[in-house]
Amino acid sequence: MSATTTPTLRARDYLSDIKPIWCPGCGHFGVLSALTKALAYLERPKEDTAVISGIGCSSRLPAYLDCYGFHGLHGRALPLATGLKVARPDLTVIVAGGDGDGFSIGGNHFLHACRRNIDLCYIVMDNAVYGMTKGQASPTTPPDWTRSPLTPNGPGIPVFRPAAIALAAGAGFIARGFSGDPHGLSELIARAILHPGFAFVHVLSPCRTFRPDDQSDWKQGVHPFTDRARCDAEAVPALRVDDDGMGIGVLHEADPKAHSGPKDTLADADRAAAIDRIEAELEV
Amino acid sequence: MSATTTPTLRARDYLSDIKPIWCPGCGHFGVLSALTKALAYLERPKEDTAVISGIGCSSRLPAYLDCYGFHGLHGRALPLATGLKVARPDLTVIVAGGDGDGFSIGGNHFLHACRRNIDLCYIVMDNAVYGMTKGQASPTTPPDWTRSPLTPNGPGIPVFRPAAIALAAGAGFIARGFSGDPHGLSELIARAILHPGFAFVHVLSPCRTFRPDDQSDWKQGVHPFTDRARCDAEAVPALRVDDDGMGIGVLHEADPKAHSGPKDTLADADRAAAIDRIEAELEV
Amino acid sequence: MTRRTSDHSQPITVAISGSGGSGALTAGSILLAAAQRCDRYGLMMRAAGPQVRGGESVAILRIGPTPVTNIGDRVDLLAALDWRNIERFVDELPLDSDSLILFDPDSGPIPDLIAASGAEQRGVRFANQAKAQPEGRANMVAVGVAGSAIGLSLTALSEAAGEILANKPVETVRATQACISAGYPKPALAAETAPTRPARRRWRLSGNAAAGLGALRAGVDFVAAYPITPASEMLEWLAPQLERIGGNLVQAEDELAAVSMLVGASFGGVPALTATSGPGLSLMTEGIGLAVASETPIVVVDVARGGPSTGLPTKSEQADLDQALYGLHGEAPHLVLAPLDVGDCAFTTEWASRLAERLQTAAIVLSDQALGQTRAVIDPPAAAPPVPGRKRIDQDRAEQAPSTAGTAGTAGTAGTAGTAGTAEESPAKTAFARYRQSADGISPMSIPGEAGLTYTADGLAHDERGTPSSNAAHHRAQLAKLADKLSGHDYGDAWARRDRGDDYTHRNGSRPISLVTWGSSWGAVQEAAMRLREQGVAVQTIALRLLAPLQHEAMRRALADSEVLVVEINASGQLFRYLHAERVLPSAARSFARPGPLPLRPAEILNSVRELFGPPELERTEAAAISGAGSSRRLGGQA
Amino acid sequence: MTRRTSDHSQPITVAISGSGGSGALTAGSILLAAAQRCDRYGLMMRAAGPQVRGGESVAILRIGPTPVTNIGDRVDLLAALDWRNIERFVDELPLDSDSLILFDPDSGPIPDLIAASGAEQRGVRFANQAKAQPEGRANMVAVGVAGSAIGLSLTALSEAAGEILANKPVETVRATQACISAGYPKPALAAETAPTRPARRRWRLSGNAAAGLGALRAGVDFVAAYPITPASEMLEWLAPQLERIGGNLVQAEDELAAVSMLVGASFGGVPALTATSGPGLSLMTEGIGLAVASETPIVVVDVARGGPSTGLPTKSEQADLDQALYGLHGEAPHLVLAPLDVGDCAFTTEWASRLAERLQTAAIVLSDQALGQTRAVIDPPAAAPPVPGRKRIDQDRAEQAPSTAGTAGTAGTAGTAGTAGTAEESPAKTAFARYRQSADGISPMSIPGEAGLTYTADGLAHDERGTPSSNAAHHRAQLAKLADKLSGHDYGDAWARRDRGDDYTHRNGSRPISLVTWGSSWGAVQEAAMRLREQGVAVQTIALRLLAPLQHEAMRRALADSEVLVVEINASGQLFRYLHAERVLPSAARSFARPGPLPLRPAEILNSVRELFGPPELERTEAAAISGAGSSRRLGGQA
Ligand SMILES: Cc1ncc(C[n+]2csc(CCOP(=O)(O)OP(=O)(O)O)c2C)c(N)n1
Ligand SMILES: Cc1ncc(C[n+]2csc(CCOP(=O)(O)OP(=O)(O)O)c2C)c(N)n1
Ligand code: SF4
Ligand code: SF4
Ligand SMILES: [Mg+2]
Ligand SMILES: [Mg+2]
Repeated sequence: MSATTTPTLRARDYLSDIKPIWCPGCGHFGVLSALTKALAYLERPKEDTAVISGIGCSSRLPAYLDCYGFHGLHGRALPLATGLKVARPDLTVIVAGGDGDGFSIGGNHFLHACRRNIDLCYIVMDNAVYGMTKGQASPTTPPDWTRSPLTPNGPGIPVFRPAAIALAAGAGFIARGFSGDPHGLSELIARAILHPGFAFVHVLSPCRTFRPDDQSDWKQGVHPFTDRARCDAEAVPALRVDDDGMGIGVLHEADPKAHSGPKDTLADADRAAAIDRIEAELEV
Repeated sequence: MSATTTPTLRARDYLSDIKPIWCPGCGHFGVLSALTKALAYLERPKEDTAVISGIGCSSRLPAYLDCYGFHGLHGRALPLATGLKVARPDLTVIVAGGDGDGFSIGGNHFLHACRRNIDLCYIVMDNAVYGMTKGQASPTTPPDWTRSPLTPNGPGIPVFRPAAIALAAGAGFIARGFSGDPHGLSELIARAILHPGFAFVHVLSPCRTFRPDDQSDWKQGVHPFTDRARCDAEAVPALRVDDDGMGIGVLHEADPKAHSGPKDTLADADRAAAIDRIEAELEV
Repeated sequence: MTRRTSDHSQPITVAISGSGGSGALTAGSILLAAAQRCDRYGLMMRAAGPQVRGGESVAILRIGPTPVTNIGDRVDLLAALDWRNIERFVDELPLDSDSLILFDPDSGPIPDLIAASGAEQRGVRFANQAKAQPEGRANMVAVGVAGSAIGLSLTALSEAAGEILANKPVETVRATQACISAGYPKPALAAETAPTRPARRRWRLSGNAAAGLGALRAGVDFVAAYPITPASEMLEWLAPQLERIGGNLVQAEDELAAVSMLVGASFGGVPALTATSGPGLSLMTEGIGLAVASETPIVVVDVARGGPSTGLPTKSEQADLDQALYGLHGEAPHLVLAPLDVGDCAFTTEWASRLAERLQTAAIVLSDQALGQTRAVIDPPAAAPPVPGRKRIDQDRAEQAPSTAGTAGTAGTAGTAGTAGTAEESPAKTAFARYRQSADGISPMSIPGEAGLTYTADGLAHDERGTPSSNAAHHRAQLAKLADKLSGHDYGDAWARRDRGDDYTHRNGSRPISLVTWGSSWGAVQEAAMRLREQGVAVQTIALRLLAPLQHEAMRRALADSEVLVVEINASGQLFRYLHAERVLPSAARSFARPGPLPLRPAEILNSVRELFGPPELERTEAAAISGAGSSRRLGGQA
Repeated sequence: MTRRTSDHSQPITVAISGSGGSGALTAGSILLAAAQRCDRYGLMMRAAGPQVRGGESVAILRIGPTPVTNIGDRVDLLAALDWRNIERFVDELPLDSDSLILFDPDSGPIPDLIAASGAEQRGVRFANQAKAQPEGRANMVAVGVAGSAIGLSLTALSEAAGEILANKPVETVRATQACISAGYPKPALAAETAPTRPARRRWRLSGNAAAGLGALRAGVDFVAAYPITPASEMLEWLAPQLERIGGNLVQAEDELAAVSMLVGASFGGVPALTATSGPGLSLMTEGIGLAVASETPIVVVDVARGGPSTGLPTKSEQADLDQALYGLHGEAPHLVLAPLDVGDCAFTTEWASRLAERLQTAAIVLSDQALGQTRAVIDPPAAAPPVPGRKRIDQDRAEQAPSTAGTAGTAGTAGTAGTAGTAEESPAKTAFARYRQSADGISPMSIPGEAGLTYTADGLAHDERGTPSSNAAHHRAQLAKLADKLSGHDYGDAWARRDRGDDYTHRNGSRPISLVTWGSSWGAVQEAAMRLREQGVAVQTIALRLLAPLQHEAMRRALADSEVLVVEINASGQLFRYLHAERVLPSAARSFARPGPLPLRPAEILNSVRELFGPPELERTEAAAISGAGSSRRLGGQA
């Protein structure tokens, strides 16, 4: 379906003319920039790329790109993208959202997308808070964070570990990036897009407004991830026990198993003939 | 709230007079029996015990017990039980259901119940199939199982690994049992009930009708689980990579952290006074 | 032979009952397959006890020489293989003194509850006769006896057994055929053993399969769903067929995922459908609302069961109409349709899918257990009326070109976001106005892969480009468009199935009667109407296939100057309330509404008509004595 | 000073606008707090641009000597700190030639869109005056100017600033007070600087807080919820208060979990409530249906926003009524209530919670953004009428004892499952009949911990013990009980707030007018009614607080012999349709329904009344010229 010859696009050609509603200094700007870089690097035609999201500050991203996009329901970006990719395997489908969207309300789809291994690139812009709804705790918020009146004593629950869950659920590609390093991040995103199967990119993307300290804490804290997660298809996988949640890089990459290519779609006439055969079987 | 002196109860005293609708030979009978044994062993008063379930053959269990019970919604047993336990910390709350109920539609609540670590005992009767809806593939069904017309080529997805997910999500107690060994199973259930916090018991409980081979395969295949899962609160946990899904026993048991005991409930008069104070603050 | 079983010019209702493992349902399936071979029409319902598998069960068939639309008022012939737990089925087995009971005297005496009907009783030693055959089974002897009683040929029964047992070893099939033959009265006439070939093309399928077929006919190539009774068979029928035509079925982790998967596939240009039942429909409402707001076509088939909550998973009720019409938050106009019989499941699902595509909206198709799980022998269902497909950019351009001057609201296709600053973000330069206001309310829809037409679909209130906006004018324009594109479409005649008989006029000064209904109730209503006409009553039936948008004017015209009775199977009269809300009913209209799970019987409607409008000449038609259907709540017009 | 701003006997509407960081909202909060100190009434709404945080915003207040029920027709005084993106707010800032604009000449000329109103313009160098104070801020100078213009004392403004900025360093507070004083016209009279003490007890709170308070008053001790705009503040208000009274709030992983948590807590005997908005309500419908079917009390507060789908998260609309009434699958009768003003959020939420407990059902409370996020100074809301608590076993026994003979349907408390074989499983021996049929439809409810009263609650159709059953009689009995217990309850007078004025009669041969409304529209409706009465029109208002079950007879009586206009803020006239569905409206009733997101203004209703019923003496009331509210859709009675 893609146009015959596309002129080479620069990163900014992937941007739409719509101005983000994000607060100044929001980490999500870095993700937007990294994504456009990755698309330009991979020379993906804009019209063959679809960016699907849920609801949240992070999930506003699709409209800021000049690709096809869908700003869907809170927590349901992955299934929407799954439907699109299964129906249209020719497209590059990128899924984007927040930690609330992906790990709280969307947790089940995250689990099952990892298992189902459809060829999607899933970028979670984790700011350890619900930005859009004005600063409640998310699954990745530390248990002792008391700044939300909804949880005045802090959420009190150990943080959700996205990479560990993804690994246990069977994801074939797991990376962690930092929005403060859009260059490194764009490389991770590009590799995730190229990975034939479900690829998860966990991005530390600070919320300037509701978690103002993360920006500098994370800038200080991130470091390259050195060892790879072990994954044995027959057994239970393990991330190295020294993953401290700040290791940046590709954490796990499974043998890219040959994906069953797109199904042959039938020509209209063949489809009609197939239906005739089905109907004939209803007779004696 | 429990009665003053309860006479010692035998396992069968925990059974109601309602006859299970299960097929002859269904694995769930073994779980029912193991649960009554565990309750009798622990001498839990029937009226202080609540058994909460979702929907499925397995989820029919509560009515077969003479405890309090709730046969709720498909996939939502854990949140219902969470509400009950938070509101009524004095009760012993047991949650029961199937692999479809717990790992497919209920997957998100499973993740978050493991994290939230409320003192529940969650028994999943895993028969690797949707029994109640007549034999579709569940998350634990092998990818090449072609006996459901809904997935004529088999589900084609690697099985969901409940223990690994529970571990990654932070569950403090993880055990695996076999309904063909109700004695061993009752011991695991008793330990799970005693564990102060969220305790997950994964039970291999064959469906005689839709997966007739499991009964004997599992009887042959189960073996004691020898090594414990490592879990380091600061890092990512790992099950020993040689967990083949058939290891029976306690797979992981975290340090039973002191649970914050039940909150003091206010007497009615104190409550009214507190509300008066709240109202007074609305004035200048 | 009773009067009723010996008269094969009228439909006959036969039931086969037995305990777990007795094979009552297989026997029923063979009878239905044989009926098809004998050029009959028919349908088969089933009921079972609470056991998940293998408990007692009953197959109830009605077979006749003309299309069979409902299960009738009573069981003419009951073949009881044994009596185990038969009391569970008394409500489903209305017997009376004209009925005939064939029972195995070796399995004990007839239970009082059954005997009380006064039906003729005849002992047949099913089990004993079966024993005479190697591997013989009592149920197959019953097939022979019952098959002959309702006029099916021995050859047809044998062939049907061969088909139904095709997966069994050949010896089993032979033994079966021997048993059938043993049960069949000797000597079988030559005609009864001649090879069969139905004179006319006739289909045998369930409503669930028919709905699946309708989806395929409409071009549905993507299905995502989560199993639920009684919708699963529709999905299980579709899965292998989609394989054959190159489509896809995804078994989702839950209904929330399923509905969002549809939205994704459809956004990608592939018509998409799911099937579910009440609890699943509840979980899908948020996703259906997204389809409506983002104008992405999807189809949701609700094979309704009894409610509320988990309710009655294996039984029928028409109680999801409220939710289908009104269950979305915010103002979210969408399509609601209901098939009227097994074959119509194909027609209506096809039509709904085509309309959804054209109108870029969500369609809910309200089937139910009584349609979905009933297997029927029917004439092949007609194709749905043609509906143009999605409005793609070229069609939109063609439409605009000649009429730019005349039509209100036609902005450029590559439009701008309206006056500066009214949209949330900065105005568009050249972007595609995916949600452009147009004369018919339908905007051009690009699909991924089309260059220069990229856009972001959105469930937030948005301007013509899809950019989120909380501007009041944008919101009003969006809401008006969503409503107008539906109400402005010309749905033609298919909105209802209407029958006025030959003589629908005023008579002896009394006004004619309009029986208004929807969905699976149509069958009993139309039979009731037929009988009323035989008794000289002028009556028309109006069975709504298109429930939303309601065809107000057509309805008002159709009902003018008649007594109106609205018939449905739910406790509160949901259609009745809806029609009042839409102000198409005269204030004196009456309601006959009673809950499930029992199938609607024509006699119930006849009795209601007699009570409410009672022309004195109307015979009282007794519902069979043991039917539990009597205590319906009736709502009078009170305004 | 214009006519309107100088007359402090009438309510005055003031707006403060400014770009991100200008502090317009803080200024508004101080004005409201000062009004409370000056023994005034008032309310404050806010609007903001699309930026997640820190974009341009407006605080709109209406302050008056008598209770302020709505935001009025126009802005009397606009204090514009700057003009950045002010065009986004023109719809929210209806100005006319009697309005006064205070603006900072240093921030550029008045934009045309604003100047077009013809309002009086007066330059005040806010920023420049602020600079004179260390740490001074322009918005606080504006507080001084605007505060004095609407008649608030300088002392009150200073004290209010101290309260609102309590968490700031003391120097900031001092600087603020200095700026306020700098803006306040000199010399301030002695009375204006005397310490304040409101003569009467008066509260300042938002509708969300009031709803939270109502929940606490009713005994709610358990809340589970998932954040969503505009309901989050209700939860954020409740969380610390529940800490204080020993209750619990669980932040759930999603709304599906939240609603099931309520069911669990309530099953455990603890009254439970959640708050959400449209998308969350959609996700909760399955769980609400479980509460209904299992007869477990829960309360769901829907703080509605604009729809459909994600819609307009920060704006108001009354478009979730359909879903609240009809959104559950199957027949699932439940309670639907709507608070009528900020204070009534307490009354109605309390009443709803008590009714849910008593009637063992789910209650949906339909608040909306316009109530929830409005802060108001009000008289303390009344307590809800007393309602007996859950029917526990002792009450049930007491009820039964004297009347065993007389009452239909009273089986023994430890009942049996009915006739043998009708329940799914074997009959009960001594088990507790949790769902026993009783005279008032309300069964005894035990709670865990009570010995000898164990039972299993179930969402499947069930018999009196709760044992799943697909028996028709059990199903009918269950449905009838669910409906009857609601319709049989005596709700007293609180079902609506009614006002007939002093002189509600026929006049010059024309019938009086009934304005029927619900929820947040009440405020504008009651002001419209007041003005109509001033113009000599006989008019009554009926604002429904209890929407379901509808009080049919009372409604019919109340509306008898009047012209009826149904007023609401949604596109399709949801209340109007509902009242027709329930057959309480005369067929000539008319509808005034228009979508959000703009607040309803009394003038809109006056104009509609004039157009539809136009007694010639009625003045035409112009809605302010730039208000975008004119294009409402009106549905006439057509039946
Ligand atoms: C069903 C539903 N529930 C709740 C919401 C409200 N809501 C909108 S965004 C959001 C959380 C966003 O957090 P996250 O995904 O982390 O994104 P961020 O804003 O932090 O980037 C919530 C709870 C909603 N829109 N829909
Ligand atoms: C929302 C919803 N979706 C689907 C169903 C249908 N349903 C009932 S039980 C079940 C699966 C049961 O499987 P499992 O939990 O493994 O239990 P089993 O019967 O195998 O013991 C399904 C899909 C339902 N009741 N509700
Ligand atoms: S609230 Fe936080 S996440 Fe949202 S836009 Fe602002 S900085 Fe970014
Ligand atoms: S279908 Fe399977 S799981 Fe269900 S009762 Fe029968 S054997 Fe057990
Ligand atoms: Mg976040
Ligand atoms: Mg299972």
